[in-house]
Amino acid sequence: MRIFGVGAIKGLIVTLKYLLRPTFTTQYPEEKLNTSPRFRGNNFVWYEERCTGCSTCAKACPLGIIRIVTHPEPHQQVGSDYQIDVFDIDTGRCMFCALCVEACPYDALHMGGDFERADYVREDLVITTDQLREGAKKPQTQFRPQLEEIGYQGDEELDEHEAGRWSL
Amino acid sequence: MTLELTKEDIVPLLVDQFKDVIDLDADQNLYINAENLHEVCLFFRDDPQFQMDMLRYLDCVDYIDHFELRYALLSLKKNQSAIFKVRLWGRDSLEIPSVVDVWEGANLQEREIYDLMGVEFTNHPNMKRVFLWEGFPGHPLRKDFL
Amino acid sequence: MWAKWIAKMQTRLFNIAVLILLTPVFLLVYIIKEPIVYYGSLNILSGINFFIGLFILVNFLLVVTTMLTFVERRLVARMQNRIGPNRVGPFGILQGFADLIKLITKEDLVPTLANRTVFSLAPILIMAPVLLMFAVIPILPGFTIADLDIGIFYVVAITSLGSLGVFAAGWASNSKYSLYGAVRGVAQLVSYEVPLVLSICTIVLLAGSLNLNQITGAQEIPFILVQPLAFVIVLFSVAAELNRTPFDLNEADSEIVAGFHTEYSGTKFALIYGTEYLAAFGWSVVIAILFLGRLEPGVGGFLILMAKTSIILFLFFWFRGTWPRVRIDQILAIAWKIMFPLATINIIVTGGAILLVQSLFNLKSGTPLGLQPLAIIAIINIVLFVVLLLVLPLIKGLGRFDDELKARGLEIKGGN
Amino acid sequence: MNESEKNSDGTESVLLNLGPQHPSTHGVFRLRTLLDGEEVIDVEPIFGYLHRGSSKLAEERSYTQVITLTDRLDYLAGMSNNLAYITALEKLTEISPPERARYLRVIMVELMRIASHLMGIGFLINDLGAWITPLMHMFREREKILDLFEMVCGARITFSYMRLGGVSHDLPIGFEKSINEFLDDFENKIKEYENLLLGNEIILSRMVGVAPLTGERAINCSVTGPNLRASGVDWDLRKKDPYEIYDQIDFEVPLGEKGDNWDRLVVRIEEMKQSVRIIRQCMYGLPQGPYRTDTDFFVRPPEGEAYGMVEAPKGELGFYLVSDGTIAPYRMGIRSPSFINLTVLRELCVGWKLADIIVNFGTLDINVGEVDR
Repeated sequence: MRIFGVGAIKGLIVTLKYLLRPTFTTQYPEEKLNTSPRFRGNNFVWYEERCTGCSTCAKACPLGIIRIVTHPEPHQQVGSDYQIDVFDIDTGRCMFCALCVEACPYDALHMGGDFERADYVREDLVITTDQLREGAKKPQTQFRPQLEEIGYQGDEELDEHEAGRWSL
Repeated sequence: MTLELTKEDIVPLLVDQFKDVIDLDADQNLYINAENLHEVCLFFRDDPQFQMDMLRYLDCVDYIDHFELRYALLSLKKNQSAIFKVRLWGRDSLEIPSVVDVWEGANLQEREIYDLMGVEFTNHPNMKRVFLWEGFPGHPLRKDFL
Repeated sequence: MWAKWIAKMQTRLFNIAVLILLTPVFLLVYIIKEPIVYYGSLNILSGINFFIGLFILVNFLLVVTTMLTFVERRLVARMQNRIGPNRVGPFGILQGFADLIKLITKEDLVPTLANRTVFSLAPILIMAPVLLMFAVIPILPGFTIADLDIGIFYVVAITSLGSLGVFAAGWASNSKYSLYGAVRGVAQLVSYEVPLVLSICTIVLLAGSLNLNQITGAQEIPFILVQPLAFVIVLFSVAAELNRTPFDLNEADSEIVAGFHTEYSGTKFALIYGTEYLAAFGWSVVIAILFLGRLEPGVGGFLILMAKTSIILFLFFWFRGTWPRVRIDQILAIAWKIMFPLATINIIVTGGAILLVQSLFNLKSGTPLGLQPLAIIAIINIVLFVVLLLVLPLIKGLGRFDDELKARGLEIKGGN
Repeated sequence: MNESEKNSDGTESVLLNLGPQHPSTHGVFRLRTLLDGEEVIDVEPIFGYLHRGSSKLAEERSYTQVITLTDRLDYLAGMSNNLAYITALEKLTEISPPERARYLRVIMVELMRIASHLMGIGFLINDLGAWITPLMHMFREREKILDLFEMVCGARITFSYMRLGGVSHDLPIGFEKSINEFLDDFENKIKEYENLLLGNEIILSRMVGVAPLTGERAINCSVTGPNLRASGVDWDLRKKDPYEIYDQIDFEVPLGEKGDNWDRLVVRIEEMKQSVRIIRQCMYGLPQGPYRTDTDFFVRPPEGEAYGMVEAPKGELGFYLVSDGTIAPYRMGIRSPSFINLTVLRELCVGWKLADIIVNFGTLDINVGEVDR
């Protein structure tokens, strides 16, 4: 037989149990959760040495936020790279779908694992070419299974030879 | 698996009752004249061979010179589905009878099509815009809306 | 012109008005209760010291209120796997004060179409009765501001005035949400006053007095053991009166946003919000005094009282952390169809039991009951409590969910 | 509806706007209610505040890029939206994914179903007035599911995981251990939820017998998903029209009886249990092999049309794609279950109390992102 109020008391016991247990949440600025190696952060890692300026990433982008300006060298050889003048990514409009990373045939563009890029002005969210050149080269393994195979965890600096499927 | 009734399955059953409603010219899909839509829908719902008790999905496509409404029907009892289409020629003052009294599930879907495509459903109980506000210029899903 | 100026100044001078209006309230207590009874060795409450005492009391209460908001948030947060506020001060204990400062420095908004006078007075009307309630609450044996002979009656009477403020707030806001909250609040309060008073009556029967000091003195056995049913009824009636879960209908946030205080902001909101916790504290002290045994003298006694109070407060916080809210028709049904009959049964049984022990032990009516008579009444009442718990689900209508679910082949899950 | 209309006893009705900014409308959603005291006379849902024109946007994007738009329809169930779109696209292009990809898809979609139902129940109980305790308990489990998703595809809400002819990523190393840990833990957690919620007299009194919906009405109003099954109609696309590998999996379809709020709650809890079962079977039978076929990024399907649908957490989610042979769809129609389920909202609410509107709305489990599209 069911006693009136037992169901409600069962609920009380559940909450009492949790009162005595450690919490699940963490204190964000002090403690950060570990992100997975595939985590799509809101920055990008770009290896200028690997990039040919083919603009495949810009074509793949659903929003068209990647801006690439290139020019050929004065005496351009067939098959050699373009010179890249501008490579901007407007992360203010980016939705971090990683289609550009998937599309890149030369493994030059990677997702980064940073998630603390909040800013006061929308224009500051644009990652400029210089920022891409000088930024930390910690690519995530999103669409880069070759990095996972070597056990890379997304937290080390990789140079342009290690980051790609083949060395230059 | 849900049995998808093709045109070949449906037409012989329909022709007996509705000789002139079916637009037999089109090759791939079953087209129905807009004037007889209501009776055909009732037939689909009540006929023991169809028993289409649910209007699964109602959509509209803008083909510049005509609009095409696609009625996807579903019979939960017999686990079969059927599709028929209605063509509306022209771009202005498009009207088609509502099927809300046959399947009430059409209520919001017809309002959506009215809102975004500009096809007006007559006899609909509440023919108002659903997403956009009254007085919004144009119908966004039309191909000429930029 | 003149009225317009008043209306304009009202909001600006609101903080001063609170102080000015609250002072006569305490003066009133001082005048009504003349002479004030001074007890024992702690004869500090005389003349100007009376006001110093009041100052200490009111400030103590305000600090308690601010702390309670923090304590509730921390406790409920832990029930929800969260940490809760922990940034302001050590462990976040200053969170309440930070909130208070934030609220006081905020703009004091009054809706354009609100009735400004009533709108501004309502928070005071809500707060004043709760502060007045503390006048009769004994902290130590015989240590009260006003040792009224009708103490518990005074508590019940004065706290129900709070609903006037709730209704004033809801009506003056000129908001539909507020009006709904206000109407709900009044309906709820009127319903729950009845079982509350009936249950307290049993305590009065046992103690033979309305005086809170004498009620505590009569507790040879804590009255929670003598009157378990009355304790449960009082606990839930008080929850309804305090608008706490599961009866927080007049500020049901998921239905009517914030109920009667939807339109309040700044200091006025701080008053209303603080009153909620102040009233919870006050009623918890009253319940602790009524049910949880005697008062002990000295600082230790005060701490014991606070510990008892904390237990009751924790119950309220715990309910809030666990249970959802009932519907308006259900809350009234619970009051009139369950609690009122139960309270009536309880008072009849207790009255009978008292007559029985009086004839058994040859006690004159009016003399305090001793330990043994109380024990006998306790046994009778505990048996009654258990029997009622078992019988209640059999009553048609109360156990209807079980029947309905069984008919559908669904058992209520959640065993083990 | 008219505010000044007099009721039978001569009193006037109250017109109350619940929303667009309201604590329990789960987004920007407005319920225009006409009340006689606490009793509901009329309810009219007004929405569109979150209308983003996904269909129109899709007409200017390539088929692969549209996947990112589908994430944002029902933002609590991105994987299901991905799968529904990909199902339609695969019907259109007649590309079929490898076996491993099918298993991966089912695992992800069922995890997503658990996450979505957790949110649905959590917010429902929150609307009932339980401060936020059940909600936080459900958020905790959902967080673990999102961690799993982050392991697999790098995102927590907007996955873009499915691809034409497969999925974008294979499982990472250590995923199997993590998911097994989660599933073992989650079964205990469901028991805990039942302890916390299902026995509680207050929840029972608020939900049992409130706002019943008969099976015939539900079908006629095109209600799908758990709401339809709560009304006792045995209709689940996973059983009746199996897609992916559901025909090889052993699971049950929980059914309600009366279609009241209680049934809608219980059906969701039972579905979570079945999802756990499905995931376990998929993880056990997960074949080795490729996880995606090689397809063009800018795929050009043949001219034609296709309607692909899946049983999403909220109901039958379908995508209707019309192709004109170019890289972008000519028309993308979305059959969103939340939107169509709203048809019955008025019927459920009228005659009940103001507090019940919120609960009925909660049990319908509407996602405004999907309603407005």
